[in-house]
Amino acid sequence: MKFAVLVNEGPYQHQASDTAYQFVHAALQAGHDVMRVFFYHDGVNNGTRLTSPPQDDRHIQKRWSDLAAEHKLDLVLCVAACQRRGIVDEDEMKRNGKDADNIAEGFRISGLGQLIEAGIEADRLITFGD
Amino acid sequence: MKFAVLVNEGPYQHQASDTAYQFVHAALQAGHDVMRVFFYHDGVNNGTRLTSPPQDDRHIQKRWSDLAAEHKLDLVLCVAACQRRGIVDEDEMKRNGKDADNIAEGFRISGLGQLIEAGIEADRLITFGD
Amino acid sequence: MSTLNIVNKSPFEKRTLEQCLKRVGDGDSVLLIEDASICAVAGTAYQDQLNATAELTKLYVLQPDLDARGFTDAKLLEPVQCVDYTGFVELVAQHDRVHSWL
Amino acid sequence: MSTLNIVNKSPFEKRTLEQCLKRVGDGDSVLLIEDASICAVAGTAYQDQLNATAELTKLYVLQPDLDARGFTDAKLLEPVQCVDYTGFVELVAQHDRVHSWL
Amino acid sequence: MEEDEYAGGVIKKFLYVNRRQPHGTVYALESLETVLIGAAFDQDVSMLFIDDGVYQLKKEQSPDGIDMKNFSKTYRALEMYDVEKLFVERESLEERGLSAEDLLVDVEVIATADVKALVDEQDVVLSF
Amino acid sequence: MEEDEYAGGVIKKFLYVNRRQPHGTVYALESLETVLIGAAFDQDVSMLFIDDGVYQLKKEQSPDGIDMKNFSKTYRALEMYDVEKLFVERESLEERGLSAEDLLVDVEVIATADVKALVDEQDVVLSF
Repeated sequence: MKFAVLVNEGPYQHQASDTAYQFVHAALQAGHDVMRVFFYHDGVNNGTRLTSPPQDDRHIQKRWSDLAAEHKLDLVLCVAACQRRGIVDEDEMKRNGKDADNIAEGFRISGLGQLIEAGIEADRLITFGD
Repeated sequence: MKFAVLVNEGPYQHQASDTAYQFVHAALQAGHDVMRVFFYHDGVNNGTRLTSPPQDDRHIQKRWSDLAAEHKLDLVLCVAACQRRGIVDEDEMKRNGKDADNIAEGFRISGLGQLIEAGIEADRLITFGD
Repeated sequence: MSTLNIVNKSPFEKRTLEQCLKRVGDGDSVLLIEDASICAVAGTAYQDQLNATAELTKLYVLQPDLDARGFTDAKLLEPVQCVDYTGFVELVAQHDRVHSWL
Repeated sequence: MSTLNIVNKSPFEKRTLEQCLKRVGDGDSVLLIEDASICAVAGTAYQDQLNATAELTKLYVLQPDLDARGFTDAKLLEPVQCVDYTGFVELVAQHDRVHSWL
Repeated sequence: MEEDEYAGGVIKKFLYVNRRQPHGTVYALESLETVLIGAAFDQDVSMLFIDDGVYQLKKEQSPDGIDMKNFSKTYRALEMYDVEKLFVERESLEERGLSAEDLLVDVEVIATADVKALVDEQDVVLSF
Repeated sequence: MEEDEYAGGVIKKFLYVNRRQPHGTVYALESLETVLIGAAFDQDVSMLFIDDGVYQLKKEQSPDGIDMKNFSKTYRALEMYDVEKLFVERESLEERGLSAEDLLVDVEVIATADVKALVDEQDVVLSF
């Protein structure tokens, strides 16, 4: 079955991103297709490479990036939410006149259309949030 | 009177940072001293200079930075919370082997001791959060 | 030794207001801000609970939050007093401590 | 045409559970995850409400969230079934749609 | 005839469930942005306002004092995007001392008992 | 004699109010970090656990399955930091079907009616 996942909260503050990760991991293990994980609202904060969580804690961003690399997952950060929260790739850096980018490996920034498209193309859309 | 303020949520997602800003602004207008604004939990996300909110919306980070410049406000981001969420100054960049920093003008990163100290030294500590 | 209690969530969404109210008493104040501001309006399901609270406790609401939500001209509960941000600052100064119910 | 309803907040903190339960019915399922998992435990103030719901609606709880909160060996409400993340995925596949009550 | 800008040609039923106040969190605004973007895909869209979500449609919002945008006018523009199915739950209005006259758009008022039937028709439920 | 590592010499009464479950949000963990750091300032610290905050002290937490740290053991270490005044509200335990035996540390159980008096003694109330 083809799943799409929506993540509405950032890492650590709420359990939403953790549960979403465990769900996606289990879905892939069970042989399902996860066609996209869309990060909206504070969810875009999962996609910064600048976090350094404590050694004895899970590394939420790295866990997503690793899963994406292993399973060719499409991790999409909503561009409007990124602009409000300071998640920037090279294009956004240039477009908004910023002096640094912070996007993590395996994530890409795109529009809300990607969420609607996921809703249309996937058999099930599952939302994780606060 | 001497106030200290604690902000526990990031910009835009919750109203907490907005209300805290309006409170601090009004306190300064009324002639009070605001000895520190401490940003904890997702509150540290107020301190990134990489946001580009829509033109017709308030610029929450810039508003804090401008207020700090005008009133010599001490805006402190909790270091442990910054590490979990990817808010980085030059020192933290070097210490954690990161390739970019994103801290905004007028903010500094320091330890939780600064919050306790604020609680001791201020006449009133007011918390804004979710 | 009075406490300014701040509630910022709608009682329809979170239980914060009722959790606050059962632990405050004589001399305390409760300030409704952000999403909690709407329960200062007359006619909601929380009106009796707030009117009862007001027998011991002072009730305030942050006017700019009421305005934002479309209740500038609404009838408010009789015991509730409106404050702006300057009034909020004064309330903090007048009480011995602030307890934000998050 | 069944719906998997997901609730992730404690009914002691937010009203999400009661808001969900009054709008579900025959053939629907409710999955308790994260901070909502604790109300699957017998003896809480929500036990009667959940037992009544179970007459029409299937109830599930995410076991890893119960474990995290110290309820691995606790007595659960009789109608509640435990699932792990794999079981969660199966529930999503078995229902026609998912409604997350945020 | 409706346009079909989405190449796939599939038309699904999308329900947006709105349960939060405006302004206190960003969800109402960002949910509305999703609906507007989604309109280009010509899906079968409904919006449901229950619980505190009914406050999103309250007339006379004036967020100047909290320095926020008054996006409530955008609900009036939804018609132009062919988003015409707005449902509001009667019991949610009543608990809050509100009625349909307090709302800035025409809506269909439904009962709590009707919500399940509406949800049961949907392919996708998005809740912010 | 207590040490006084804080140069100012002022001793204030700090109350940490804990009202949330562990794990579902980071507040419980980050509140605990504040208490531990704060211990170096030799203030007069009390911790109050009410509402869902009582779950923070539940025995037998095992968050391996959600890949989180089991920080609940740290509550047992608070004594070493001279944080010894832990208050738990009886009614909060009862609503949840819990009793003091379910908790991993010794606490003083107080009634709802006593909470106001405890708060009234404080200089600073920190609530996460």
